[in-house]
Amino acid sequence: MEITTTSFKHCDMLVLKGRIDSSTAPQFEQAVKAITDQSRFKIVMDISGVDFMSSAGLRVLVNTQKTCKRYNRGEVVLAKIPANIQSALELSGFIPLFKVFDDQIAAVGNF
Amino acid sequence: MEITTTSFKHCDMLVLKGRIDSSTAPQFEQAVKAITDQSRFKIVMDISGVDFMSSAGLRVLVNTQKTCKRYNRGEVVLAKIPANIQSALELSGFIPLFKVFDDQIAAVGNF
Amino acid sequence: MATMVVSGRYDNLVKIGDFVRQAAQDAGLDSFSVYQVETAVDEACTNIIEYAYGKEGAGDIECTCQATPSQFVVILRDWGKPFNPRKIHPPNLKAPLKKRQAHGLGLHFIRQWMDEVDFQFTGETGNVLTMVKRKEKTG
Amino acid sequence: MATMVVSGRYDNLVKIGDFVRQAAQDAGLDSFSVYQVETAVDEACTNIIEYAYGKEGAGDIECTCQATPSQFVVILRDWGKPFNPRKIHPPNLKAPLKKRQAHGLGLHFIRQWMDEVDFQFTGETGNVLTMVKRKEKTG
Ligand SMILES: Nc1ncnc2c1ncn2[C@@H]1O[C@H](COP(=O)(O)OP(=O)(O)O)[C@@H](O)[C@H]1O
Ligand SMILES: Nc1ncnc2c1ncn2[C@@H]1O[C@H](COP(=O)(O)OP(=O)(O)O)[C@@H](O)[C@H]1O
Repeated sequence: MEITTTSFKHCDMLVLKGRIDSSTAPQFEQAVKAITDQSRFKIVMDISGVDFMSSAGLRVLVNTQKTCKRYNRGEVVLAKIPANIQSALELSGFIPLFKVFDDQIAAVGNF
Repeated sequence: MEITTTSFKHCDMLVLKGRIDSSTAPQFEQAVKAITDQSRFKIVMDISGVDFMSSAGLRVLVNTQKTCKRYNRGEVVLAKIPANIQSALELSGFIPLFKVFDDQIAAVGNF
Repeated sequence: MATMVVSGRYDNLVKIGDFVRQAAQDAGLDSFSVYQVETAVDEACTNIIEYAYGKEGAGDIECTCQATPSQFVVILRDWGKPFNPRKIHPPNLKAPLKKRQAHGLGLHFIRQWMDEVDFQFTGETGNVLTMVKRKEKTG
Repeated sequence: MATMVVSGRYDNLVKIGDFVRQAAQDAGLDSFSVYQVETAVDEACTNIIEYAYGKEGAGDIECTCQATPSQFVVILRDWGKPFNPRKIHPPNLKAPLKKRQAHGLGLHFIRQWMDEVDFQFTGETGNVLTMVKRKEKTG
């Protein structure tokens, strides 16, 4: 998988591409940690380029959301969810846990 | 010309398209006023779709910048400047007056 | 019928995924069904590495795909510890964020996205997980 | 040579712009030169409406384009008030934002972007602005 991180004034954005499974999820977790370690907890994840996400990836999503929402200090929002991953999020009951935006700019502009 | 306005948490964005001359500049001015009338002074102008801008359009740009920067309450930033209009901005000495971003998201994320 | 054997390591998941996706596509499954099968296989293999073998590189995973006109079957075999899947309860999908378990989704995906799921644990032949995806009736 | 006459209204600027752009393109100017000429003509016509006629719909603007192998010439004619362009000084392009004049860029564009600019004010034939853009030497 490929991860690009961009830092904005009020939030950080991760653009994720490729396959997130048990082998690559640690890389995803690292990229998130690099942001939260700076005490930045407003994160946009653009997952439009993710073609596969197993529960290992979903775990990172929900754990990051827990970290970010703690003390009301931030939030993870998702941008551009592919259909298959939308189904996985639904089956996991994760839809209510994340705000979803149609594009990066709406997601970034929400912070 | 066509103008689309999008409102974000910390800023508003105008996406301008077409020809800005003495005939259409008032429309541009109106769109800006609709934002500043709400006491919102952080404005992104995406001018990538503008194919012609006369001094009438440049006038709106600089007047809006004056309004927005007053009392340090905000700023106009530009996104995606076409080459011809870049030359017009240079000839007008306007380049130092505006921050410029390569894309909408960097401009919105800067506020 | 096609079979692939890989060492139980997470970086082999992509190989098994490619293998199963290709077989499922060739069998004529629609693209979402293919995604569901790939997910179920990925989850099951992850569990084999994590729980049956307890670590990476401790044993092999054998993956066999079989297509019939009406269904697509994947059989996964390992030679690790057996377990009792009946004891594993579905995750609570309604819990508030703070109480939400990050674990426990893998078996849920397998059970929900495959039409039949059968675990067999017999000492000699290893542990066998058979998963069936029925084809959509077209017409 | 091509000539167009329009009533001096701002919503006719796009017509004159299209006309001049086409002529300049046909004359073989490079695309940035075409843009410069279109800008100069737009600024000049705006000034004719605003200052020479003092309002919209008060008189006509005649626009003539002429191409030679070495240059492109635009001649604008109006029948409004004459003025003395020598009295108009270039804008201060270095002033800080607060002191920056929003006006005074039009003539600046005309003078900087055209290679020759000539104003003639004679009662009978109206006011004539001749602007020349030289072609790039290719080779
Ligand atoms: N192949 C296996 N061997 C042993 N235990 C397993 C196996 N697969 C699943 N389990 C048990 O089932 C539980 C639920 O698995 P799963 O739903 O994949 O979620 P997770 O791996 O996130 O806990 C695991 O915690 C483990 O105790
Ligand atoms: N055709 C014209 N007739 C009369 N006055 C003109 C004409 N063109 C320009 N001027 C004068 O020159 C000044 C500068 O013009 P210009 O550079 O186009 O800027 P602006 O129109 O923004 O003032 C005008 O304010 C006006 O006084």
